[in-house]
Amino acid sequence: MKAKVHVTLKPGVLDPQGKAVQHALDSLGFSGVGEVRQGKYIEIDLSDTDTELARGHVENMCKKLLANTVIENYTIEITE
Amino acid sequence: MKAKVHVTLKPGVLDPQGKAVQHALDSLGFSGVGEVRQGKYIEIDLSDTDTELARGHVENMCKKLLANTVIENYTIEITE
Amino acid sequence: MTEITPEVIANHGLSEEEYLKILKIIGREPNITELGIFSVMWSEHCSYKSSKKWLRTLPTKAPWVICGPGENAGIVEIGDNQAIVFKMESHNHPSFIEPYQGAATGVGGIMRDVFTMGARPIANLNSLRFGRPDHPKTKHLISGVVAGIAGYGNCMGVPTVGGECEFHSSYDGNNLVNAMTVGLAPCNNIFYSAAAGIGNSVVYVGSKTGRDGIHGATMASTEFSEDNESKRPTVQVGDPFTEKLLLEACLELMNTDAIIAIQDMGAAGLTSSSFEMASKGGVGIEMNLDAVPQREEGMTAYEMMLSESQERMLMVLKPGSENEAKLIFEKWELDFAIIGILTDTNHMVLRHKGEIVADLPIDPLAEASPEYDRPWVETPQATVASIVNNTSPKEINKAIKTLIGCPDQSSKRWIWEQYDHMVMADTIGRPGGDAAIVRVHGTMKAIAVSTDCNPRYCFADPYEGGKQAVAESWRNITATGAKPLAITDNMNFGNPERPEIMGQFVGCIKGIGDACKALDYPVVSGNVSLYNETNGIGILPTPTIGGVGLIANINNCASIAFEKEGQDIIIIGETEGHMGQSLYLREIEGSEEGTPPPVDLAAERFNGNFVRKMIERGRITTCHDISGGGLIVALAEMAIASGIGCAIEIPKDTPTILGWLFGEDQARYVIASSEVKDIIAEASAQNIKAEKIGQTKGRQLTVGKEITISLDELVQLHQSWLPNFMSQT
Amino acid sequence: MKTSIIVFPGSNCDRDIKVALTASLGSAPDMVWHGATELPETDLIVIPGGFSYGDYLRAGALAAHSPVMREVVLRADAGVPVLGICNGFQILTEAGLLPGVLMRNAALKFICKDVFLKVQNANTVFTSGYSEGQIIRIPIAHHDGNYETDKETLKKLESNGQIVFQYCDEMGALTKEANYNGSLANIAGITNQNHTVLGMMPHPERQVDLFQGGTDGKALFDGLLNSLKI
Ligand SMILES: Nc1ncnc2c1ncn2[C@@H]1O[C@H](COP(=O)(O)OP(=O)(O)O)[C@@H](O)[C@H]1O
Ligand SMILES: [Mg+2]
Repeated sequence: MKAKVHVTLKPGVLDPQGKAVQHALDSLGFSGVGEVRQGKYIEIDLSDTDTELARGHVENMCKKLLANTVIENYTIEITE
Repeated sequence: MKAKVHVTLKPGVLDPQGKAVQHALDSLGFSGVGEVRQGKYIEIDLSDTDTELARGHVENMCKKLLANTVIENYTIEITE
Repeated sequence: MTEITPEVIANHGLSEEEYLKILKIIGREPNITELGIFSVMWSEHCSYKSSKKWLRTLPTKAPWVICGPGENAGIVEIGDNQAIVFKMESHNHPSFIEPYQGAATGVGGIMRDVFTMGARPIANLNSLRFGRPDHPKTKHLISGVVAGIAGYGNCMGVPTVGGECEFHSSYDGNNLVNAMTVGLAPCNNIFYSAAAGIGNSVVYVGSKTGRDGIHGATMASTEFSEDNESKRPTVQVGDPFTEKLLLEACLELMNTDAIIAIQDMGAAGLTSSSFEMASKGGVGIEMNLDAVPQREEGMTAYEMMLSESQERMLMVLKPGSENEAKLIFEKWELDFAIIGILTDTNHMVLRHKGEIVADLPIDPLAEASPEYDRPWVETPQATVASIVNNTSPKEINKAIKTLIGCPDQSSKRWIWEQYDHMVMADTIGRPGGDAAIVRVHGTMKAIAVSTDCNPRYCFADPYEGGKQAVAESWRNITATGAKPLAITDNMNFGNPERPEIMGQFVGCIKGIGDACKALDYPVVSGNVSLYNETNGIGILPTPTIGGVGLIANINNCASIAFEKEGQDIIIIGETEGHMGQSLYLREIEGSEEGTPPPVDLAAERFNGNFVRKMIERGRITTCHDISGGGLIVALAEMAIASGIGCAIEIPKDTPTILGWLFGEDQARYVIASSEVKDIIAEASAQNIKAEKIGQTKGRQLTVGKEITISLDELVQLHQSWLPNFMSQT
Repeated sequence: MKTSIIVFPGSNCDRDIKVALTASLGSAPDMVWHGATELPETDLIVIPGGFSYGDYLRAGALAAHSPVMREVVLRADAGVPVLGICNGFQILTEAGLLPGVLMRNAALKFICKDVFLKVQNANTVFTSGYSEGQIIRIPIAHHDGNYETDKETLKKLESNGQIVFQYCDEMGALTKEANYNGSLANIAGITNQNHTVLGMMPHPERQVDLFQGGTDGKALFDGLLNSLKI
């Protein structure tokens, strides 16, 4: 199975990278660009065969390592 | 509208970060973890009102700035 | 198996003639793996086929040289059983295609060249050339290249202490990224690449092999065209973290006596490393490709042999030491695999999946690679530059400001502040001076390092330009008080199949050679990058010189900053006012005309030795060589570096005011001292021209009565161009 | 006095800090490999700068989960002083020994340069070599030094004297221009509540002899020796 994990900054947490991208898009002449937020997208190959079990494992990975839960949220999607 | 952009390394391109994360998950005792690939996930607020127009704009942003098309692929999703 | 058609042969960059030579060597048709091996081994990049004949003419010896060209890097001795190992290498084409990764892997590659010889890298430098600032690609290239160099070097924990960064339209389609690494090794523990000991294991360590940059080596040897830009080959991605582990693991293993030979896998990866080790050692190798650590599934023998995956090494180990080595690499979490053994067949035999996939004789392939005596024509003599004699104080004032803030002369602080230039805590002369100074850890010794070249000089007169590049390097090293020891050269040129380009190459080599001989400053390593051309437009000839010198005692060295107010300023050397090819001409009159300043090597030597003695004896601590922009730019830089101004007078008998201020005559230094009389007397006793021209004082740069520029304004002009340029859109 | 330096794969200021500590303390520290499950007896733990695990994922995140860090946390809880410099600071926040996070520099670029710091609390084991309000000059060299935390935590840091170093200009003013990485409240270094754990982005170990251009960093190590004299 495969886990697709999105790690994003919590609302309200300053995002220097997103801000810089927004600024750069602006200077490149893209108009109408509002807020930009940049997060991480992580794909993990898993040997699990049960979706719920897999989700539990990945949940743990996020808490322990993949996200810094002080400032980041995460979402998990499990696919075949 | 909002654009959700995923930027990922092309298949076959070395992903040092993914490799390190895979290794770390392993050392943390998560078993059955296969390949890990790390990409970027970018959310952009847009003032566009037409989905296809918005997609076109974001397509351009990806080519010009958000993705390094020599080594990266991108996908775009436009939502309300 | 792929059939070997004329098209396949051509796609591998092999000429018909070369293919016939292959047939003769192996007495049959090669298979595709073998053809791939020939193509990378005989590419310009690996075989130096156009340049070999000329490189051989360079002086490479001196009593302090331990190892000259031919190994991974050159080595000079610095006493106390210590040696400096250094080399410069280009990553021009890859950085144009993908600036960040191209530059990063360039830095990674050159560091491997140095630590593969047993040296810990202690300094990095980078010589950069970009197209004209207003070319649409320039900004993107600068930001990617600088970030890539920073990303790799910073992570490795090796300080990046110097370099150059200049602009010219001839680099619009071919930027130059020349990376240099300087390392420190014990003289009695240096490692070479010659394999020895029939039956010994051939060991692969480092990262796994993927399909990275297959054909990178042949790519680096072909001209770009619009079409080529879209046919991008897979770009290698650097992993500096793995390289840091590789460095520590190799150095740890080098402290045991397990290694017989070691060679990094650079361009043409496993192919060139294995052939080189075998050829130098006069042995054969039998390799089992199934044992090669692989990152991807289904890799063919062809792909494994041609892959340019980074952060890998090949070693020959003493029998019985395999386990000890394995433990070290496992501790550092790196792959370790025995992939072959040395044989007495003088053949490279490759097995894959139970079959022999290549069987090639080593020597004919490695040593009998093609060598060309390419036709060349002498570069025609440049005409003498015409110059508008604009000597009103107002115009001069404006010119000084323009020069100090122009792209080439402006401060490159924006670049070096992205480089960790202080890690290892031995950087005692930071970027911004003539040469950077790096202390030899735990001693009172230091090395001075610098990269130099003036491509406009080389274009106008390759011979004088080649001489000048070496002389300027020697001067920059000397100005810190160091004794210049040796150089590495990175020859960046256009298409050598054009006789006028080949003529530039030949001229520069001759100039470099003569200067090295006259200055006792041999070439110990180097690199050639040809075909830097887009749509038939070649770059200016750019033979970058990386120089290394030794400071015996860091209590006696000099910087370009004025020390205090009230000191006398002295100019050493003859000022004739040579304006041809000067920065003034280019920036003020928009002309790149004339002949470059001729270099009198004897004067260089006398004047430099005099200045160095003064520094060594502690008589002066402020010294700057005079180069681009002439005397006045040198003075402005000294003032900017110190926050102390100066006032100078133009000598009454000066034939040309512009020439005196802006001329780029060679063999000159500015020094500041409180013992002006003694110094001038000593100089004249040796027939060296030394003239007092003014004093350090105040917070202005003042020339005579009518020209005054505040230091604040100079600083502002000098510092602002690059950051402003990079933040503009 | 016994000190330990923790070495992770990718640490690269471990030698520099060893040299600085040895010069001030007169004895060489123990170098402890990240895989160690036990720490030697020690009066001070130092986590050096560098790029542990290449700074991959988040700077300091992978190192914070190394086996040795469990031991470091235990010792810190027992009151053993822990000093984290640069990457060490990042690791301490990721390991939860210090509050907040170090994000990408506001300008997104690596910055290496001398900066001025105002010593805001000279009353800790780490800063006794300085006086309160003193302005010192030492270099920074990092990509992720942009300190960020929530309002409440910031208040606590402020009221409890946990903000030890702040970026300032030559005259000591806490200006925006002097705050090169964009840190909240110009924060360059903070301690835990008990002032026994210090994380700082600047590198004191790079300013310990005059040839390096200054000795403002040496005062930190000399001060440590004084306050920890055992
Ligand atoms: N790309 C770069 N990286 C690091 N330092 C640089 C770079 N470009 C220029 N510098 C530094 O800026 C200073 C001035 O460079 P340059 O004008 O080439 O010096 P010089 O004329 O003495 O050869 C030198 O100290 C040099 O090391
Ligand atoms: Mg110079």
